[in-house]
Amino acid sequence: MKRRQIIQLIAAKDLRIERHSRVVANQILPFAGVTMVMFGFALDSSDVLERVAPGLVWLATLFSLLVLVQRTFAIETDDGALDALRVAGVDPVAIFWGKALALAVQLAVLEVVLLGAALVLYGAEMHVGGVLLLVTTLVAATCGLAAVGTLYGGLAAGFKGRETLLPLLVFPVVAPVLIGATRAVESALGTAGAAVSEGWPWVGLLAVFAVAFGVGGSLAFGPLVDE
Amino acid sequence: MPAHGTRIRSLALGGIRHVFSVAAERFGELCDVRLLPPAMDGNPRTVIELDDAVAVLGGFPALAGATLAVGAGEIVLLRGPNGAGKTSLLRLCAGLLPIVRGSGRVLGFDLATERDAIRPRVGLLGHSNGLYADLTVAENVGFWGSTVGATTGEIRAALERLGLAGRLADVRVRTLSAGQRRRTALACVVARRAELWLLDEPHAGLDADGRDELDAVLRQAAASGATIVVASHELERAGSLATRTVDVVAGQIAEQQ
Amino acid sequence: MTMIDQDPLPPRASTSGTTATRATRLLGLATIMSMAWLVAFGLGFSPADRDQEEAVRILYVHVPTIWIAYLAFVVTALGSAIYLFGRNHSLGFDRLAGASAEIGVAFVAATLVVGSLWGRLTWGVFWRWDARLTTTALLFVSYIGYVAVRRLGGSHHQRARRSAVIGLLAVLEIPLVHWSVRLWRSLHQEATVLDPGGDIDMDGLMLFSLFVGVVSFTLLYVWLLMHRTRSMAMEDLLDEQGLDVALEARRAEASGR
Amino acid sequence: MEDAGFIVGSYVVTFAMVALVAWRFVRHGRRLAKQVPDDEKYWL
Repeated sequence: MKRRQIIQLIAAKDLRIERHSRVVANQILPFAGVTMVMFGFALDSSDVLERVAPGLVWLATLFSLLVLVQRTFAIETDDGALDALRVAGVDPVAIFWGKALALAVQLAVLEVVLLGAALVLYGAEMHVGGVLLLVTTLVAATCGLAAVGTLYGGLAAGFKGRETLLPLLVFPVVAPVLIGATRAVESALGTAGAAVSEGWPWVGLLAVFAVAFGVGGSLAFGPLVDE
Repeated sequence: MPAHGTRIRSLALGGIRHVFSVAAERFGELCDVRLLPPAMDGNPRTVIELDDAVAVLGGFPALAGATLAVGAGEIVLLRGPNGAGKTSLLRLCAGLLPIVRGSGRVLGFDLATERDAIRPRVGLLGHSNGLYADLTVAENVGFWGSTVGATTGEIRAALERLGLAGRLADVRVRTLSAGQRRRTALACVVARRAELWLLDEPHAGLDADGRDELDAVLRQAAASGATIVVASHELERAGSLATRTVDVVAGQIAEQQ
Repeated sequence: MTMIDQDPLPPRASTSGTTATRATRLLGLATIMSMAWLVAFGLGFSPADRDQEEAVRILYVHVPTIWIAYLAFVVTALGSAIYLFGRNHSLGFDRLAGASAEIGVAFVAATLVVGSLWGRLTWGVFWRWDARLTTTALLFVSYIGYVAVRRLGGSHHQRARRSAVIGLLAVLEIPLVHWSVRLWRSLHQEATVLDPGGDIDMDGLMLFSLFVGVVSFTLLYVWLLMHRTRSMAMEDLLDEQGLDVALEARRAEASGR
Repeated sequence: MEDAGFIVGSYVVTFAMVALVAWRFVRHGRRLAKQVPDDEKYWL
């Protein structure tokens, strides 16, 4: 079986499980939405909210990323499927990319919902010039977050303390994405007079981050998951 | 849920298919049609060879020097109390548990260095079945079969072999009984064309005819060249199935009959 | 039945009750002497700086701490790489990486505290979103994560492999974090008059004090590393011996039946 | 010279950390060394 086929197989399996169980749609998306509302309570003044809307979108994304990653590995460890995948000698790089792909798809949906919520709740405006920058930022950030989430999720998957270990490991690593994505989206939305052209260096950073942790993830996932 | 009318039709279809599959199975046995891949070039070589193997589980020597040899086509029963090391022995042979001292070869591959080569050829059915609760039986078996590129025909054959081709095929694993899950996990092993079956308490949770059916499948798999190692408590039931019985005590192999 | 009465481990003398040797005692002495010099010069003999007057004295301690923190993490990364990609996967390098990381975490903590004290004097504020300071803070959290991962259990080689991967990933993260924070801070163009680090032009006695500081802390680092790696070697040994004792006990249990 | 408090404070903080880490390592080493026979200590 070529690696590409196994990657598609595993990604399709994850997405089909989501279609059957609807956990992301019924639990994680509402959680992300309510987080945005809670941010609204905390910051209460509307012009502050409008100014920090991009930052809040990506903060809510990071919190949801943790819950998503725990879910995507819970389905594997509930009945020892990850163990079984390793027993079956399925290539760990394919497992990494398969799960990262499925995670990226779910994360992308989540980000679009959060962005919509920000436009509605926080009164942030979209203007046409920034759309291309916005889309590339979303894609680059999603790839980076999916790679890091799958990698550290795999490490914490087999161990008791994983609920507390995952945030500790993931947050310092995704700091550049939080900074980069927020600044890029600020430029895209033109918040506080940021010009669209200022956003592109940040997209460069996000792209380098995604490539670095994509490669790093492929190499590191096997040893991390192995018994 | 499909409308009421279609349910009756799918049940009928399932029934007919079941009759055909039973007939196919009888016919298969008559002219010895191999439903499983032919064993590796047929010579009775040893599939498992352990020499004083030690394996550690979190600092505790689950295996404290096990020596064992299993030939192709054999059905070996591992007998022993809980915690004697039966499960660790199976996980060691499956290439999951690293060997700490001593040496061993499974399917001709060295346990210390070539663990990865062993894994695709082994079907380990441990306490957990390795299934996805939210997927249906057919989807689970299909997924595991596709990891080795099995055709839909092979996957359907695996389902039929375990009596899962009928109504059960489209049921979520979450709603299955323990016995049905066990049969689904076995179907996944068949779909993955595994040559060495390492089964940990496969009879647990099955009712009487469920066990007979399982024994039939195991005997047929062994006849088709698979080597089976069963760890079990039920002495009388599994005894009749196994070609050889091995006692595991405190992480070591005691006497063998 | 003689197995049970005999003491499982032959009683061998353990005369030297410490990880110290003549070498470490000499090194320790040298460290203490050079530290005394550092304090004498840092607080006493060296002149005040033109711009920040007395505050420069903090740097004689602060800069060496930063230097050791980053040196420790480089050693951790090197140890991890050598363990992972080395031929014989020797656990010695894994222990070196672990010991160095533990030392590094302690020094980064000191760096952050002393850095904020120094910031209070020179910038008038305890914390500044400065690229170097922020990167150091994130590094602190990453290596606390690394140390937490080391305690996850499993066999020594599993621990070593897992920690090595996390150690190397943490290094991969440093440039990314530093680049993103610097790019971010460049948006707010307030001039950074004084960077915490040797960017200030020092000469004569001040430079000498700084040099004594770096030397003494490097000696200290090596001293700490030697002691810690020896303790960790003994920890693994006791795990291993625990294994022998347990092995003996299991074998006794088996033969005793 | 209210800076003196900060300056001396920095030295105290740093050397306190150094002393704490050094003492913990040596004490831990001493406790382990009692249980390990001499011929297994690679540094002797």
